[in-house]
Amino acid sequence: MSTDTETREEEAMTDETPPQDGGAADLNGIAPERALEILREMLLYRRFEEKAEEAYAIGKIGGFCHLHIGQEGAAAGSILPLRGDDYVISAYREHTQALAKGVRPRAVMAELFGRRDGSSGGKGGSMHIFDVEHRFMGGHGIVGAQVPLAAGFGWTIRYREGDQVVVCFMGDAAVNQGAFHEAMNMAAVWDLPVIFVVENNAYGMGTAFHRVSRTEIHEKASAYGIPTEVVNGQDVLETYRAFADMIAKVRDGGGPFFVDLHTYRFKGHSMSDPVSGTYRSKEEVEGKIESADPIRVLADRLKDAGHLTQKRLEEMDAEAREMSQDALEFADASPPPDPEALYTHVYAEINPNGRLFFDGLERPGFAR
Amino acid sequence: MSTDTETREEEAMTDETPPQDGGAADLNGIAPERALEILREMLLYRRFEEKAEEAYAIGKIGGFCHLHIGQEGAAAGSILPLRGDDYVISAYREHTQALAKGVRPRAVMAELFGRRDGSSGGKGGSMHIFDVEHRFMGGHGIVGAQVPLAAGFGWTIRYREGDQVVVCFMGDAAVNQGAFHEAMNMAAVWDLPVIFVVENNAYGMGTAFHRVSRTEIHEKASAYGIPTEVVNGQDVLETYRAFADMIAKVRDGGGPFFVDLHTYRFKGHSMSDPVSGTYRSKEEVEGKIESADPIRVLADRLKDAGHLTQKRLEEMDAEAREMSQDALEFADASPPPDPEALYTHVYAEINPNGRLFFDGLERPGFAR
Amino acid sequence: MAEITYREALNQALREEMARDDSVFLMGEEVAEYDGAYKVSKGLLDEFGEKRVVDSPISELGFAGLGVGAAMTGLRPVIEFMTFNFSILALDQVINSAAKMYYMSDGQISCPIVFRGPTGAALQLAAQHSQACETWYVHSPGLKLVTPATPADAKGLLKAAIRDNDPVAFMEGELLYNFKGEVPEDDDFVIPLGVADVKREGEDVTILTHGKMVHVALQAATKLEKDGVHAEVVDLRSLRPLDVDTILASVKKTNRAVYVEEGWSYVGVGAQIVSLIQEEAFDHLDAPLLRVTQADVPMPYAKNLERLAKPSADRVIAACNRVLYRN
Amino acid sequence: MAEITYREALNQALREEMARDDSVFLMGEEVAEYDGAYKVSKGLLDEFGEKRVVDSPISELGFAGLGVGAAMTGLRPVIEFMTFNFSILALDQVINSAAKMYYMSDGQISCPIVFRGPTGAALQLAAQHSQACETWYVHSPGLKLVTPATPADAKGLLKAAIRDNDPVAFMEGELLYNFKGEVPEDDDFVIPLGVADVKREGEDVTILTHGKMVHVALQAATKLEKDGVHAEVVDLRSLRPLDVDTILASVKKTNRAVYVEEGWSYVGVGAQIVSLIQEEAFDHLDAPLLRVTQADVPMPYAKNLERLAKPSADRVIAACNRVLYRN
Ligand SMILES: Cc1ncc(C[n+]2csc(CCOP(=O)(O)OP(=O)(O)O)c2C)c(N)n1
Ligand SMILES: Cc1ncc(C[n+]2csc(CCOP(=O)(O)OP(=O)(O)O)c2C)c(N)n1
Ligand SMILES: [Mg+2]
Ligand SMILES: [Mg+2]
Repeated sequence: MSTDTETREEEAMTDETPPQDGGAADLNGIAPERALEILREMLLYRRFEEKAEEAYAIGKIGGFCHLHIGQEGAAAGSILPLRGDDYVISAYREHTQALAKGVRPRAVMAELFGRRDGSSGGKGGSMHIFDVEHRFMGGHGIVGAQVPLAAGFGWTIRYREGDQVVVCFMGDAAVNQGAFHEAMNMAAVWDLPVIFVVENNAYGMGTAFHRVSRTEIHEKASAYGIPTEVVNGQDVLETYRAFADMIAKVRDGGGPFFVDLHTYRFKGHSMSDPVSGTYRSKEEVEGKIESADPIRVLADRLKDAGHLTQKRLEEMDAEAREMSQDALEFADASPPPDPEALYTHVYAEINPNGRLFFDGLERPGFAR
Repeated sequence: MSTDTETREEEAMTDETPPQDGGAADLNGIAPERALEILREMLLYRRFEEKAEEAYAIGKIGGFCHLHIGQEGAAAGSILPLRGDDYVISAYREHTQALAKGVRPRAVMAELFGRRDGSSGGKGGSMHIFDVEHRFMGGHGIVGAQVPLAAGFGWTIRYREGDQVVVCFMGDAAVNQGAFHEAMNMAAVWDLPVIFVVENNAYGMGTAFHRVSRTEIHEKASAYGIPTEVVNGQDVLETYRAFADMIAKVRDGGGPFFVDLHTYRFKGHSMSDPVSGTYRSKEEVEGKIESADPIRVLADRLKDAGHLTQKRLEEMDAEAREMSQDALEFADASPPPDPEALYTHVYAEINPNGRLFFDGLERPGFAR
Repeated sequence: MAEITYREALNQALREEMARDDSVFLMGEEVAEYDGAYKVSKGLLDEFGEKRVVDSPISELGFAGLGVGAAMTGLRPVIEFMTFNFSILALDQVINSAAKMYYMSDGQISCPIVFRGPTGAALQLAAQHSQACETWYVHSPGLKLVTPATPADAKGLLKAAIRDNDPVAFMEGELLYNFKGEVPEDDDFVIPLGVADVKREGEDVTILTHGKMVHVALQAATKLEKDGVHAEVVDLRSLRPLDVDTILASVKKTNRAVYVEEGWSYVGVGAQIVSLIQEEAFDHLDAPLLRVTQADVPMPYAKNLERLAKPSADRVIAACNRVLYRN
Repeated sequence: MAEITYREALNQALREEMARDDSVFLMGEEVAEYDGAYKVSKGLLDEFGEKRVVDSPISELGFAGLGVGAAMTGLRPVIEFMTFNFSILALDQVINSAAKMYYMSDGQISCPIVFRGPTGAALQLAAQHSQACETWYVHSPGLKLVTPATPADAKGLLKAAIRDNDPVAFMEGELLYNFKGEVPEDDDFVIPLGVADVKREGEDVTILTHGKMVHVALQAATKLEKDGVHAEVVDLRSLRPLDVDTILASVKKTNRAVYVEEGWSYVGVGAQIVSLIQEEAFDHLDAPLLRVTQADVPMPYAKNLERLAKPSADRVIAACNRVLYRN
């Protein structure tokens, strides 16, 4: 959640040259302090979304709301190694990714509430979190549509000869979209600095991936010649290590990468969908929660390596709950957008001549 | 060009069990008589399109006209092994494919002329040849759009538990379309009886394939798990053999295939484009015409194997020229469509209630 | 007559037509195992099996095209778009393949296919999930477009759409699925395309509309009644074919009309209807024809903004008062 | 002033804007090595290099989306569609990404991108290559749409479109590329969006139109002149923003108008303009507003049928005579 470019830069450095002391060796070469920060982050994501869940239940949040609970390792491990000026873009299951990129919990929660202080002023909602200051580029609702956009970010970086990296998230079901195919091919042809990440949670809504594909996710980049990695997203340190290394390569001009990031959704597809049902059994879900909760996995590794006590864990968790509660209260206290906001930001340029709006509605302060 | 289902069926059989006599061994296991028929076919395609070229030059044919000259082996080798009730669908470079599937030369030429006796009554033109009797399903102008349609034909066959096969042609540039990707995936998931054939002539208009892809055509099906074959389309017997075998497998439920069919376009992209230029050199084109003319290649093989004399070849060629001339004269004599035809066949069902047309034009014989 | 929901009415129509004609099949995202994202296809997988009720990958362009290919070769596909918002990805196959196939082939190949799903906004789904897609579908000849507002219309019109020999876009409403109404039980209850329905009679002003907005129009008419204004509410039901006679008859009676639609104004359906009325009933008009549409903005998420963006009964009443020169 | 072709005018506009602003680049099929399918980008590769003049794969949805992403991050892409017919494949990125980004992000991310290429029919290109795509692009707020008819307008408006901070669809005409006309040589010749141009003055009837049809309208006006009818031809030039003042001023002068467009009638651009005029100039109309459009059929290939399908000067004249109650 840190937003300071320099810090992140240093962090990235550290990651590339892991200290050999302090049991880093047991932690995929990640410094214990850093591993503890990662734990703190994931606790925040979890508690934050639990708050969102409560708020949705009592109607404070509306529309679709897709929780990331169970997939926090995928977000923390892939985004925390990035620099502040790197880009992240995602689909509609993006709350925790926004937090990971540095968007303030208050701004995200207020957006879920549809309030004035939300990251998109309440206009975007759960599926459209944007924060350009932190280079979090949304929040997109059309499955697969963010993939060509990510290629475009990479295009700009190459065009401007920058060294930023783009991380583009999509779900496993998105690989069956033409947009994915066209964008992957262009990214390969033009060596774009983009890491295409499939958060492979094995299901698209109620459809198991193997029912809509004869091959595995990690085979989907073979037609483009993009190097592919398979990563266990439920082990955040493994994920962090893999991404820190990939990011370094892409930053040095290593071109695009494709990642089959194995993870699992602990909740329903959206708040209005069942957690389990015909498409996956209660047992399957419970088994995963039991064996592959990314927070538990990390906590255990840190405990085993002697870097974490149960007491410290509970303190950290309490802080996460506090921050989430704070975000909730902030959001709840934030007023709804001004009615005038309905008409703002449709066009970036209101041309002095001609009419742009045809609904016949009065636009306070908008000639046209 | 034979249109008799039975004959074609037998032919297919023959292909599956090649006679060991008559030097068939030298001819990829294809009976000499059959090889001669194939030669006759290709001569027709060539002479037919040369006539079209002349007609275009003097304005008898308008719009876009994409010649297949140089690629006749790809059409003959892949379509002649089919049965009359098998389906063929293609893009806009489809004249010879239509002839191969049995569409009458007169009907195709009249369509190019935009006349009443054309296969689409003059409404479709060069890019939209349709002949449902011969299961030639067009003739499509949007690059890649025919690929999902072909999957749909395969779907119907599976749905009706038929044993027909679909051959779907596309150009090398079409593999970069999302429609290709989505259709290939579905064909694999549902085991559809479709052979997806890329007529790989190395260029999409003025763009060399390697400029828009990091991988080869034959790698494009790997993400779907569809078996792939690479075939030399300039050697029609090799092509025929490969397709006869594939068709038999697909007919027996072997599911979809993907073919990287190497060929070469001897003319410009369309009649309005240069044969060579910045994108390919005059030398390259002349070299190919010299070394890889599918008609010459076949004629030489037949001569070497003692099944063809120069005299016989010239007789066959004369017949082909005659048929093409006949088609040309027929087309030229065919009247333009009736003005009323403008309004026919917009809808298959003119509902008794309500208005379907809003242009305010008088429709002789069309209440609405 | 039985009172059932719009969702059940659609489900019955699908079930009956699939039972009646084995060339009819349903394909789309989540339509089989999941019973449909909005449960419209509940139970159909069990009844007809996975050959005829098919879960597709998320490949709108691909499965729309596959459906067109199946229709070209003799089947009658019903392609469900989870919502029409996503169908913009498939528009090429709808416009360039489905709508033109019969003409390009000079009548050799027809394309009897139904594209169905919800159009327009639900509640707080924001900009990308709240579009009314009528304009993109109705512009092109070769296509038909149907927009039922009630359970009875949903059932009768879906059966007609499936039996029609042309490509038909069938646009439902997420907020209508739970709406209840009387529906004839007769197995052959079919409502022909191209017949508008006067949902409420009146002689002072005509409110023309389609789909979800029929209910907003009826609310407005009820309120206007209290003011002594008798509004006639004409539900077009099918936008192409379009029941021009009923539209003109009503306008010639009231001499004034307002078009209400969920979508945007510029080249909205109302623009066409207004253009048609002023051309064919010019001398009968006592006031300009007005339109009530969504605000000219992408749909915002915030509840208060979304409410402001959508056409409301109050805005319809205001428009009616304007054409009646009342205030 | 120099007389150049519409093609050269576009080429100059691209060259000048690329020289002026290094964030401008051109991407599309065959735009670089091939100089463009219609040679609009002739010489630009040599002048600006392959970094800024880029041949794309045939991936309309993909490169339109890539362009939007580049615009979101500070560049000013000019995306060429070889023709707008193919852009239907890209419409999702235009409508759901480009047009909505600024609103969904509450003004954080603008999208200064130009989508350009020919729209409408050329000669005998048949159903899939002859569509006027205005309706699909103009319906959605967040987009702007420009349709130049002359070399001067092509140059001045393309420069304005590239400098505009919103997504702009810029629709040209294949049959216009060789059309010659006077164009100011001034490097800063920019025509602001939203200003219509009265291409011919008259007081008897207003012919409203845009794009290629401007020339058909002018032909009709010339013929009408011989009959003593003085038609005013108003070229809207930009459909969104729309110069409503000029439209209304002309109609209030002539009291009658005809809209001529290349595309289909149902929810065509003309429907919107008619709806707007009758609402805002109702009392000034002495006759119904009429429209001349393409026949309601997919474009046929045969020369004679294609000619019948397209709007002609004679059909425009007939419509003018009708609104003038002459025969
Ligand atoms: C183009 C498109 N089609 C359909 C939908 C509806 N939809 C939203 S999410 C979803 C499933 C996506 O699954 P996946 O890509 O695996 O992501 P996950 O939800 O598992 O994170 C579907 C079908 C959509 N938003 N966009
Ligand atoms: C979607 C789409 N984009 C662009 C075009 C214009 N176009 C027609 S043919 C062509 C090149 C296709 O090349 P290829 O697929 O290799 O087939 P070939 O012409 O070599 O047979 C292009 C770009 C089109 N018809 N459709
Ligand atoms: Mg998933
Ligand atoms: Mg090619």
